Formats: sequence, C-alpha cells, structure tokens
Amino acid sequence: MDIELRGITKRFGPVTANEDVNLSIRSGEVLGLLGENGAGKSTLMNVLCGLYSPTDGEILIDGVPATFDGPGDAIRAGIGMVHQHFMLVPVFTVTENVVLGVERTGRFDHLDLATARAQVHAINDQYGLHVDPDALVENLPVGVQQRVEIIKVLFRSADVLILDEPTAVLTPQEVDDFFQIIKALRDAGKALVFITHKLNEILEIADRISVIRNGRIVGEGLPKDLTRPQLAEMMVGRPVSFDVVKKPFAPGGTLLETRDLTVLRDTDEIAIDHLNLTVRSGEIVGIAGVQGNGQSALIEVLTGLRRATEGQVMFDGQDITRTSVRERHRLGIAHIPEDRQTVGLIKNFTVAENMVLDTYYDARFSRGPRVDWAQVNKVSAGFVRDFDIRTPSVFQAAGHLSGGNQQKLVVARELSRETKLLIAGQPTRGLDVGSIEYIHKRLIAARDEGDGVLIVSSELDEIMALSDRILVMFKGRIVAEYDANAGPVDKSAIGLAMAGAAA
Amino acid sequence: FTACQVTDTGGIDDNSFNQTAWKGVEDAMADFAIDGRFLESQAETDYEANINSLIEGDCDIIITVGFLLGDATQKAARANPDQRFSIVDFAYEPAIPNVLGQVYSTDEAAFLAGYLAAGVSETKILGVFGGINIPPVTIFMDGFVRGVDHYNAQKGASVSVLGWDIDSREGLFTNNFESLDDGRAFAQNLYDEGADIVLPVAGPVGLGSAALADELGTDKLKIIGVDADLYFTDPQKSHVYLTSITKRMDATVRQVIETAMNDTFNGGVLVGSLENGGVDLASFHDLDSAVPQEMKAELDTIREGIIAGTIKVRP
Amino acid sequence: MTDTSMNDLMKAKMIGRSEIEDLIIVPLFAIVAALILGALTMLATNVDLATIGLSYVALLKGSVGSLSAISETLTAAAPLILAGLGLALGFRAGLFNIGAEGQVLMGGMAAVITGFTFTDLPAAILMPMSLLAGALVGALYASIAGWLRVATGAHEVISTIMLNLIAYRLLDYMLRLPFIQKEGRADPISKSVPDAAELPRLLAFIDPNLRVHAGIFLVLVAVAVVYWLLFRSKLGFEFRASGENPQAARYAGMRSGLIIVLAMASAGALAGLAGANQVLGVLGRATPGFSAGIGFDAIAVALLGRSHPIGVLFAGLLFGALEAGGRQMQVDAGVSIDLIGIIQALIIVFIAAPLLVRAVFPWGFRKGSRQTEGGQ
Amino acid sequence: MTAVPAPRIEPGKTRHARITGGILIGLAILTAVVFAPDGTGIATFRLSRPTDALVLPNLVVPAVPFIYAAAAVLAFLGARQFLRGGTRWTSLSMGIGLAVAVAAFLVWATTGKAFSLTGMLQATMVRAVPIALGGLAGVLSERVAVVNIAIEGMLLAGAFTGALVGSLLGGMGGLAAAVAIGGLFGFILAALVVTYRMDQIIAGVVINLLVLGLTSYVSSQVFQEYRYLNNAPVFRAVKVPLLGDIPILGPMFFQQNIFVYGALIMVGVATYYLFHTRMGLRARAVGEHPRAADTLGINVYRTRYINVTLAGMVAGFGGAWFTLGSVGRFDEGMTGGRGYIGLAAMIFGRWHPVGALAAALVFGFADSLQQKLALLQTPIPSEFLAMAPYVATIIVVAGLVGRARPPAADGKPYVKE
Ligand SMILES: Nc1ncnc2c1ncn2[C@@H]1O[C@H](COP(=O)(O)OP(=O)(O)OP(=O)(O)O)[C@@H](O)[C@H]1O
Ligand SMILES: Nc1ncnc2c1ncn2[C@@H]1O[C@H](COP(=O)(O)OP(=O)(O)OP(=O)(O)O)[C@@H](O)[C@H]1O
Ligand SMILES: [Mg+2]
Ligand SMILES: [Mg+2]
Repeated sequence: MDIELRGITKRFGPVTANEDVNLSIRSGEVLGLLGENGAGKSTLMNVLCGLYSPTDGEILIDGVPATFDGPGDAIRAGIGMVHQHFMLVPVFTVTENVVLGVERTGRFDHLDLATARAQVHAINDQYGLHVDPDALVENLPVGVQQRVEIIKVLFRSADVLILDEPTAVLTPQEVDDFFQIIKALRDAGKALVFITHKLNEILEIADRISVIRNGRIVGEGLPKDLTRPQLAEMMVGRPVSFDVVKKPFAPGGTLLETRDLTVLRDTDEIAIDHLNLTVRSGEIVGIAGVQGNGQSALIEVLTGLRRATEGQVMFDGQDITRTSVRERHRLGIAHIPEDRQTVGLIKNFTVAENMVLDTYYDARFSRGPRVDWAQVNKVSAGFVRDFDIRTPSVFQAAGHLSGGNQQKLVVARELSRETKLLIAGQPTRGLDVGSIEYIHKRLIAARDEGDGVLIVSSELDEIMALSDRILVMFKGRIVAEYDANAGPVDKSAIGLAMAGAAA
Repeated sequence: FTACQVTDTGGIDDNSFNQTAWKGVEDAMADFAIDGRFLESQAETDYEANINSLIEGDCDIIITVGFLLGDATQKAARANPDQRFSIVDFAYEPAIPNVLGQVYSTDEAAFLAGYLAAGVSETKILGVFGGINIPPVTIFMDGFVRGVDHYNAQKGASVSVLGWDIDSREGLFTNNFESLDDGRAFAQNLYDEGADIVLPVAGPVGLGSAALADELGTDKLKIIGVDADLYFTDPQKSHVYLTSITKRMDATVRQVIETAMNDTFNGGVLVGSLENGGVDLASFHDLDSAVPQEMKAELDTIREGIIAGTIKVRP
Repeated sequence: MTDTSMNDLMKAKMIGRSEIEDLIIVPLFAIVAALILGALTMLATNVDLATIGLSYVALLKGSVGSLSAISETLTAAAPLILAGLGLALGFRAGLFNIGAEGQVLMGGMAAVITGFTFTDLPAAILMPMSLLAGALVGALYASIAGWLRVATGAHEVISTIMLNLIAYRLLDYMLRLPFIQKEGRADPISKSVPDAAELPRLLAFIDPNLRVHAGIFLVLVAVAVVYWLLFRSKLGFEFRASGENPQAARYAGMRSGLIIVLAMASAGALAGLAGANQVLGVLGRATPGFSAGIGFDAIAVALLGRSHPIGVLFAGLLFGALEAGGRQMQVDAGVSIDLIGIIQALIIVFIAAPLLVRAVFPWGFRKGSRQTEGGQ
Repeated sequence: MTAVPAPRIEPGKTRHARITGGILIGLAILTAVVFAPDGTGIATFRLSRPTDALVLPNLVVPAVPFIYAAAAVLAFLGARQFLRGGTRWTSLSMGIGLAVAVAAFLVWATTGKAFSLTGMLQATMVRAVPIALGGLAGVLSERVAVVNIAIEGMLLAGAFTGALVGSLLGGMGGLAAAVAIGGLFGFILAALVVTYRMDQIIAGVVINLLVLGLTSYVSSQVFQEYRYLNNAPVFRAVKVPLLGDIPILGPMFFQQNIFVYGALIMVGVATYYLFHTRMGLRARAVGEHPRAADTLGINVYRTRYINVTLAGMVAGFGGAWFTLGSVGRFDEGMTGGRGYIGLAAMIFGRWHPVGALAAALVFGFADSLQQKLALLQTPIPSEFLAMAPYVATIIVVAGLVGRARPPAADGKPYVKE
C-alpha cells in the first residue's frame, strides 16, 4: 500500500505546524522523518492517522483521495501509529489494550478475549516480539510497552506503521533489538515511517529520508547520499558545530556527596540502592542512564523533594539528608527541573510572580509577612531584560509566553540566585537548537565560575559533550564512571553500562 | 382585617399540624370575609425573620404555629407591644399582654386512644414515636401510655407500649417534623417488634407510617392519627386510621381571630380540652367494626370520667 | 534596553474589553437570564403575569426597598460572605471544601458554649472571646480534613462531606448534654448566650425589629483581611501557588502539607466565624438546624464571587438580597420562596459556564473568541 | 563493587498489616473490657415473625461467654496480623474482625432484652437501596472520568418525578418518568462538563441546587393546591416463591419491592457491562486514558455522554424509591444527603458496582441498627452510632484498608486536539 501526502498544511490558530508538505510512503520501505523539536513531525503524522484534520491538502491511498473523520477511519484504511507518548491503558492487560476499539464480541456484547489472545500469540511468533498477552501493562518495562503498541497496530492489520520517536526511551541495546523488529516488518511488506531527531539512527535504518523544518519539507534523499553534517544542517537551517567550548578543568573541593543513599518509590520499590557519588565545585558531572533507573528519584532526593530511606546526603560539609527543599535553596542548591513547564512555573501566574516563585520569602522581596510587590516587579523586569525573555510586560501570564521563553524564565530564576550547586534534569528536552546552545552556555558558565553542576540526561550525546565526569546509573546504582578529561570516552561502553552489562 | 400565620417547618400542606392551624384562618376568612396570609418557615432560623416580615405587612393578628416558635414570638411580642400575637402550643408564664397562647390538654384524648388501642390490639404490643422531644408532642405519648396503663389495670391485661418511657422521658423521636420516610421506617421498626397499632406524633411524618400500614394491610398494622382527623385529610389512606387524636387548632385559631376582630382580644392562655371540644377522639370510620360495642361504651364512660375529674390522666 | 522599556515592562495591564466582559457582562447576563427563566418557571406553574410582576417588585422591595429590607439583606448576607470567604480561600489553595456546613455548626457551638459559660465577663471580652472560640473550633474541625489529605491522601470532598454528616450528629448529641441543653427543655436546644456575648444590633434604636448587627463589621474586616492575605502576604502567595499548581509549589520549596492544613484551617476559621455570627448576632443560641444550609449556600457564593474576596462580598450581598426579597415575595405575591433557589442555581450555571452565556446571548460579546484570546 | 547489606526497609504492606493488627487488638481489648456485662444476661434475637412459613426458634445468646469468645477471636486475628503481616489476608482479617466486634456489640446491647434480627436485616436492605443505586450511578460516571457530585440532585429529581407522574399515570409510569428525568439530568451534567467544559464539581453542585430549588418550588407552589398530584401508589413487596421462605435471607432479599430487586439486578448488569462487554471496556478506557481511547477511534465525548446519562437513569430509579418505593408522596429535600453517601459508598466500594452495593449495605445496616438501639435504650448515645458509618468511610478513604485507586482521568476534562 502506498500513501501520498499532497500539500498538507495544518494550523493551530496563529501557529502553522505544517505547511504544504508533500510526502510519499511506500510498502516494503522505511521512510525516515527527521526534524528538530517542534518541527512539526508529530503533527504531520497525526494528520495522517486521522487524529487531526488538515487545514489544507489531501491524502491519497494507492492514488485514491481519502478523508479521515477521526482515527477510526485511518485504522480502517490500514494506517496505524505508535505515538511518541504511549497510548496504553496501564490498568488493562496487554490483550485488552490490543483489542480496544476493534473488539470481537459474542452475544450480549460479550467480549471475546480468547480469540484475541490467540492472535496476539500469533503476532508474537511471527515477528519475534515476546509479549505476555495477560500481563498488566503497568507492570511492563517501557521497551515491552512499545512492543505492545506495535502489536496493537499489527492486530489492526495495518499496512502502514508510523513510529513517532520510538527510540527515545530505549537503551542502545534495546534499539538494536527494535531495529530487528522493524526490518522484519519491512520485509513482510509493511510501509514504515520512522520519526527521530537522531542522525545515526536514521542513517542506519531508513531506506529513504525526509527532513522537516518549521513545518516544511526541506530535504529528501537516500541514506547513502547523505552525511551527518548535511542532515544536521538541513534539520537546523545552519551549519552546526558539535563542539562545546569550556575553560580548562580545575575542580575544587567536594561539594556534594551521597553515602549509601537509598530511596523508595511511592510503590515501595527501591528506586535508589545504596548509591555513592560526589560532585566537586567547578565540575560538571553527567549522569547517563535509561529512564526509569532512578534518575528522577535521585534529583528529587538531592533537592529535598523526596525522603531518603537510608544513607546520607552531604552538602558543603553539612548533612542535609533531612533538610527541607526551602533550606537547600538557601544553602545554594539551584534546581532546573526536568519538567519545567509543568513543575517549574505556574502558568496562570504573572512573569513577575513566577520570577520569585522560590525567592519571594527572601529579604529582597518581602517585609515581614508581606511580599513587596513593587520590588518584585522591578527586579523581575531586570531579569527579563538580562535573560532576553520575550514578553510585553512582567504582568503577562507565564502561560502566554512561548515554550522557549517559559524555559528561559525558569533558568533566569534559578541562575539569578546565589548558587553553589546547579542540578539540572534533562536540561534541553523539548528545546530548539538556539535554546539548547543558550542553556549549554549557561551551564558551562556556572561551572567555569566554580559552581558544581549535576546534569541528568537521557541524551547520551549531550552528556558526553558537557560532562567532566560521566556516571552511568542502572537500577538505582552507579555502575560505571568515566573521566571525560582523561581522553575520549567509548560511547558503546556507556551504552552497555546503561543496559546493565557492567553490573 | 388581615390574619397572618407563620408555620413551623413541616409545611402548610402537612395534612395535620400546620394545615389544621391554617384551616382555622381559612374558616375565619370564609366566615368573616377577612384576608389571610401565611409564611412557611423553611428552617428554624427563619422564625424571627418571618415574624418580622409579617409585622412589616400590616397584620392585625399574627398567629405563630408551634412550640418551637415560642422564643421568637416572645421576642417579637416584647418588641412590638401594639401588635397582637397568638401562638399555638405555647403558654407564657407570666403571660404577655399582647400574646394569646393556645394550648391543649391533648393527653385527655390520647388517654382514650391508649385505652382503645390496648383493647383492639391483637399482639398486645403498641408502638408510639414522636417528632421532637417537646411538651406538645410528649403530652400525646404520656396520655397514650397512661390510657394503656388504665386498660391494663382495669382488665388485668399486660399490653405494652414501645417507643416511650414515661419515667425516663426517653423514646423514639425522628428529630424532625418533615421526613415521611422516617415515618415509614419507624413504624416498620415497631411493627417488626410486634406492634400492630402505631401512634406517630410527628405531623406529616405519620403519613409515612400510614403508607406502611396501607401496604401491610390493616389486619397487621393500624395507625392512630394526630392533630386533624386524618381519615379526612389523608383520604387515600383513610382506611388505615383506627382513629385520630384531634387537636382542634382550627377551632381555637378561628376563635382567636374572632376575638381580635371584635376587640375582645386579651393576652393569656386558651386551653383546649375534652370538655370544651378543643381535643377529642375522632370516629373509627372504616375500622368501626374492629372496635367492639363494649369498648365504645367504656370509652364513653372514661370520657365522662375525665371531664368530671374522676379519672386522672395526669398523676 | 533603556529605562523606558523597563518601565514598559512594569506597566500594569489596562483592563481590557475581555476582562470587562468577564467581570461585568457575564454576571449581569447571568442574573437577567436567571430572572427570565425564573419567570418562565412561574408561568409554567400557573402563576399569572400580574403576579409574576408583583413578585419581582416584591423581590426588589424586600431586598433594598426599605430600611428594614436592607437590614434583612445584610443580616442574611453576613454569614454567607464569611463562610464564602473561607471557601474562596480554600478554592484558591486548590481545596474543594464542601465542609463549611460542619464548620459553621462546630464554630457556632463553640461560640454558644463560650458565651453562656463565662457569663460574668464584660461584653468587651466575652463577645470577642466567643467569636474567637467559634473561629478556632471551626479551624480545628476543618483542619481534620486538611490533615487527612496531607497524611493519607484522602480527598477533601469526601472527607468534608462525611465531616458534615458527623457534625450534624455531634450537634444533636451536644444539644442534649445537660451542661449545654436549655434548662427545663427535653428537646435539643442550647442555653441562650448572655447579652454581653451577643453582637449588638446596630439599628435597634430606630426600630427593635431591625436585625442588622455588628457582624457586618466583622464581614468587612474579614473581606479586607482575606484580600490582604491572598494577594499581599507571603502565606497567600503560597496558598495561591499551591492551588494553581501544587507540584510547582512543592518544587519551589513551599511546604504543601502545611499549606493545605493552614488553608483548610483558615477556611474553617471563617466558616466558624459565620456560625458564631449566626448564634451571637441572630439566634442567641443553638438549635439543631441553626446552620440552615449556610455552608452549602456559601459554596455557591464563593463560586459566584470567583473566589475573589470582593467578588464574594458582592455575591453574598446578592444572595442575601434574594433571600430577604424572597420572603417578601411569598408575603406579597404568594409565590413560594423556593423560587429563589432556582434563580440562585441558574445564576451560577451561567457564571460557571461562560461558553453557555455566550451561546445564549451572542450579541453581548465581541464576535469571535480569537480576538479576545489572542488580544495582547 | 563491594557487596552491600540487604536494605533494612519496612515495606508499606508490612506497615499496613501492623496497623491493622494493632486496630484488631485494640478492638479485642475494647470488647473484653467495655462490652463484657456484669451479670449472666441473655440476649434474644428473634429470627422470624409468627406469620412466616418456616418459624424459627429465637436465637438465644448467653452474653458473657459470647463476648469473651469474640474478644478472643479478635485478639487472635490481631496478633496474627501483627506478627505475620500476611499481606493477602489483611483486608479479610479486618473485615472479619469488624463483623465480630459488631456482633459482640449487638449482644452486649441486647443483653436482657430481645429484638427482631430478621426485621433489622430486612430494613438494612431497604435502607441500602437508594445508597447503592446512588453509588452505582457514581461508578458508572466516574468510570468514564466524570465526577458525579450531582447524584443527590438526580435522586431528588427521580423522587419528585416519580411522585408527580406516578400520581397521574400510576406506578409504572412514574417509575419510567423518574428514570427518564434522571437520564435528563445525567445528560445535562454531561453537556455542562463535556461540551461546555464547566468544572465537574461545580456542575454537580449546581445541578443539586437547581433540582432542590425546582422540586421545592413546585411542591410548595403546586402540590399544596393540587394534592392529587402528589399522591402516588407505592410498589408493594413481592415475595419470590420458595426463595422468599428461606429463613433470614428470604425476608432480606426475596420479600422486597421492585426497587430492591432492581438494585440487585442493576448491580449485576453493571458489573457485566463494565467488565465483560465491549462497551464497558471502551468506557473504562475512556476513564483511564481518554487520549489513548481517542487515538483508537473511540468517541470519548459520546462515551461520556452515554455513560453519564445511564448513571443519571440509575440515580433516577434510585430516587423513585423515596416516593414510589416508600411513602408515595414527595417532600422537599427528602433525599437528605443520601446521594453524597452514595458517593462515599462508591469510593468505599472502590469504584466497583458490587463494592458499592456492599458499602451501601454497611450504611444501611448502621441505619437500621441505630433504630433498634433507640428501642433498646443503650447507654451509648444513638448519635454516635449514627456517626459510625461516616467515620468508617473517612477511615476507609484515608487508606487504612488499602488505598483505592480512582480511574486515572477522573475529574479531568478531555480536550480534543
Ligand atoms: N494542539 C496544538 N495546539 C497548538 N499548537 C500545537 C499543537 N500541537 C502542536 N503544536 C505546535 O505545532 C508545532 C509542531 O509540533 P509537533 O508536535 O508536530 O513537533 P515535533 O516535530 O513532533 O516535535 P518533537 O520532536 O518535540 O516531538 C510546534 O510549534 C507546536 O508548538
Ligand atoms: N495562549 C496564548 N495566548 C496568547 N498568546 C499566546 C498564547 N500562546 C502563545 N502565544 C504567543 O504567540 C507567540 C508564538 O508562540 P510559539 O510558542 O509559537 O513561539 P515560538 O516561536 O515557538 O518561540 P520559542 O522559540 O521561544 O519557543 C508568542 O509570542 C506567545 O507570546
Ligand atoms: Mg513530536
Ligand atoms: Mg415549602
């Protein structure tokens, strides 16, 4: 089955997510769709799978124009999508998730799960997926959940599979397995669309590549004709240097130290297991690891958002294991949270209010029980200017700023305090290249001024580019450590460690 | 001339208490060609406000209905000495010059009802429950229990009454004058414990008990009505009422309005009793055949005894 | 950037057309629509046009048409505003507290007990002390739900509903305790508070039937304090932050648990004051139904006032006026006061669903939502 | 890397079992100390009425031995929980323990007296009906993630319409109208929250206010004058042949009116619907992860409309119980907060129809128990007994008996695109 997108345009109010996109998808072929964050990849595919209706343009299936009035139509037409954020019901079993929407029933609308279970087994066998049809999805690791998503699509006998950033949540080893599955699907005659912004992956798996920028297709070609720098330039719109400029490494004394730190998740499982690490001032420590290995819990316990069950956290020679979030802020720990837009700021609050969200109590901004709003507004206006945040006024609701400016607001707030240690979770997730450069510059500046910096990121490239020291976390422990200043670090070794090979 | 009335929370259409009192105003409206108005109290907090809005509204007499309005009426009467008030079920001690209290020796009629019920009951167990534990309610229960005692003493029987302990003054109370559902549940409870005649002293709540009796059949459960003759005010369920203990608030209210109209109004107390017809036992209507002739004769004798003072309904 | 651009950044936003629509036109339309629908309801129940007219005239007359009408309006509004302020405070802090009714009951009981226990104290001490007792006990009762939420995650909607039901039973129980029950009565009713504990009636010198009492000063003070607390104080900033986005508040180092308990306690204190206001200013003692649904009506008042102290003030006055006017309506036109309940509910429907008002009265608004939303 | 010692962590489940154990032991002590009566009293429970087909002898319980035995059982259960911390049996032990404690309490209260146990259980079922139906309505709408505070209003609307239409067209007509009006308010709730995106709790509160206002208004404005409009026939109890003659259970389950049978059937049907049908699977998916359902071609809005309307119909049926199933006459605000208790029953019952029914029976039991105790004149104030189920609800919601998990998207509006 071949699909042709012609002149697709999609607007959300004033935002144009896709403009005049032409694309063809053919059976027995993997089409790689490359583009940076916010380029419009997901939107385009959501149009294709019927979730959005295009503002303009048409979709041809085997040369026949098709209109989708909802995802059901697209599914019936043989188009299935594995979404960037999984669309699985956690409390359902694999089989229930798979049949949802295309259930077979007996009398009185009775669900026939037995037949479905047999079909899941068959799909398992055909593509080597190994998924237990009766497992509850919430108990499955992400890698398996992804396979459930694929089974879902295959169960609907889709001929076209759209995979939106499927590798973002996988370890390098899981990626290899995953590519095997893709190849098996391709060889079975399916048409595949593989979305990513990772250059190596696309070069490895795609049969054909299209690059999308600002909602438009800006380049197409075959992998053998394209190089990494070329692709990067197409994607970003200008030559990209993959280098980072830092001052020579001159670490100071130990700033942060954990001793046998153990932390439980809300479910009583162990998230961090007797973990020991140190961060010195003037160094950037990067923590690599696949999501779900305790990185978020580590950040939470270091910033005081979660209690340690056992062990100690020392900061600047002081035991802060039981110290509150507020007190840690006062001691000089700054935190740029992973999920900045939802936990870093309050969308209905003004820019000024957000600017003092964790400093309003400080003598600069308050008089006794009262907040000195005049002072807050004045200082905020200064920060807005210094950090180049684009807003008409400090009274603008933060939610009305663009995504990038919201991020800058959080960074401005955290960096404008007196800090000794900067903890940043996924510091560049969801950012465009300009903002990424900006944030990287700021992080390095902090290190060069003598602050300790702890970065947790699932982007291995980012960790490798910034860190002085790289720690790999697996199942709540540090399983490997690399000194980046001692010479080049072997990326595949890190990958293996992330998958637990060193443990 | 305008007569105004403030009801208690049961509502003007309760088929018993408030409705009987309002009937007095309606009768006066018909007989003397006057205006009548009423204001329903939704909650106890409305009493004072309601009385005040009637004071605003040029009423020649304001009749408040119910013991619970006693304090609010007193307050209003003190503040407005020129306004005439009358209150049902409350007597002030000492009397207030511009308030005429209407009280009833309900226990006299309830005594008869107790004697009757004790004689008619087959299970020899009777049930009674009240709305709120206040004198105008418990006076029914007192009279009823003493009537049963009288029967037991006379006949050497041992009929028992569930739901009211005359000495500890504790018993079954719904704590409201509104919930019909409570009326059904309380009657069911008493029926489960063997009672075959139930006396609900809670205004409209009793209609719920009547619904149960209707469903079970009068051979299993009979109801004794209060305030009005429920045979007439609750015509759909009329057959379940063995009798009613009537409290002729309609008559006293009409009478009070009349005194106010011809300027013979005086503060004080107006007492309704068996003697003056202010309270009485209604006829047996449909259940007449359930009451032996002998019992009817005995009731007549007791009635005369009470009026003559030879039978004491109060110790 | 220059200094002038700094000043631009700090220039407060002008009130735009869309704010005016939200703050004035929507509520106005809501009231008009509710009155029209109320009239239709009357028509549907066989009330003739003349009586409908008469009843709306009576509504106006009974709410603002005379000194005594205004007095009644203020008397009815005071507890609604007090409890409404408490609820608004809770809503701002992200707590949907249905428990004002129970807090009113507990606060009122505390005020009564304090009042009749310390009869020897002079008014200058006894009255504030009784009010304080009401506020304190209301706060304590409310903080149970707050604490449960913090310690166990129990949702406050359910726990406050349960606490209301518990409060009713507790009240019935307490009113029969020999030490509380009025002498010589067997029904649940408390002793009366002495004059020294009562909130004095303000206009009794003109006419003893004018019930408006010193509680309205309490209301004004409460409005000002809540305004200051919410929008000027550090604590209020924390309330609002954790109400808007509890996660972000926690990340910013605010102690969410403490904030929830404090917010619940403040809400309970205000509801407790509403109870104290009733027993000390209006009733003089406690009876089983003395709360008369204030706690539930106050939910509506807080929603109508959009959880803003000034909004709550006006919403409470509106509800008070409707209540006072409704009584007049029943006296003059014979239309049941229950109509007021319908009108109140309809007003809130229209206010809480602006999309609906726009659908019903499209001509009241600028065309197209794009302009209003993408304005700045 | 050096070997690390196994973590000394007390997992939540053990902690939970300890707490349960502690409570049980506390109950044991309470039972032994407070309830153990001083004499050699006998508690008599009447099991059947003289009119029953199968007349059972009275259940006569010697109080002192029984209460000490109960205390012993409680102590055993508690000690076992405390020491073993058996995770699987924690809830069961708690349930058995509470039942034993209640039995001991009953024996204590009845010592030297007698009451009809069968009557109490029959009343339990009757009192549970509106709560169970309210809870079921809650389950149906919260399973599609619409919080339904409006159950109270729907019950009231059902009660009112049942009385009005029942008076004109007879019981069946009234019942049908009550179901329809409940469905209408369900539909209105769905429209307000789904289409007009009103806050779900506000929408519920508003519907409650509106229904209260409308029904009170009409009843005082119209019913007062036209009495015949508020005088509906009551559905009588129908005894199921044979089953109705089973001692104790017969009167409880098989000598009841159509509302009891209806509630039992609806709970069964709803369980089948939610967990064994295609529609139910889709409904639950919409409640857990609406976006996922949407991407699979399930119409989230329509599913919500349908289920919330169904919930309204169930509540409307439950509302008719107040008039057509009980007293035949509507009375202002006669549902008296039973809708809110239904909501609690839903949570108590963990968003499961059978759970909601079980929880409703607990509330119904407490209700009928309280009435019996008022007759028995126990030293414990009846108000405290009346409070007991509410306190129990708080304890349950607070997670002592294990944290219930609502549908993941509960209360959240779903915005397409
Ligand atoms: N529902 C929406 N409403 C408004 N704007 C939207 C919506 N969805 C996407 N956009 C905007 O459309 C643009 C393209 O978004 P899209 O999600 O397609 O990007 P993407 O290429 O998939 O990025 P990523 O790599 O981060 O997933 C972005 O600017 C985004 O902000
Ligand atoms: N809901 C909204 N209401 C009003 N204005 C908005 C709203 N959302 C976005 N805007 C405005 O629209 C403009 C475009 O937003 P958009 O998110 O597309 O920015 P952007 O170009 O992607 O910026 P960045 O690179 O910083 O992310 C911004 O100036 C923002 O202020
Ligand atoms: Mg995307
Ligand atoms: Mg009424």
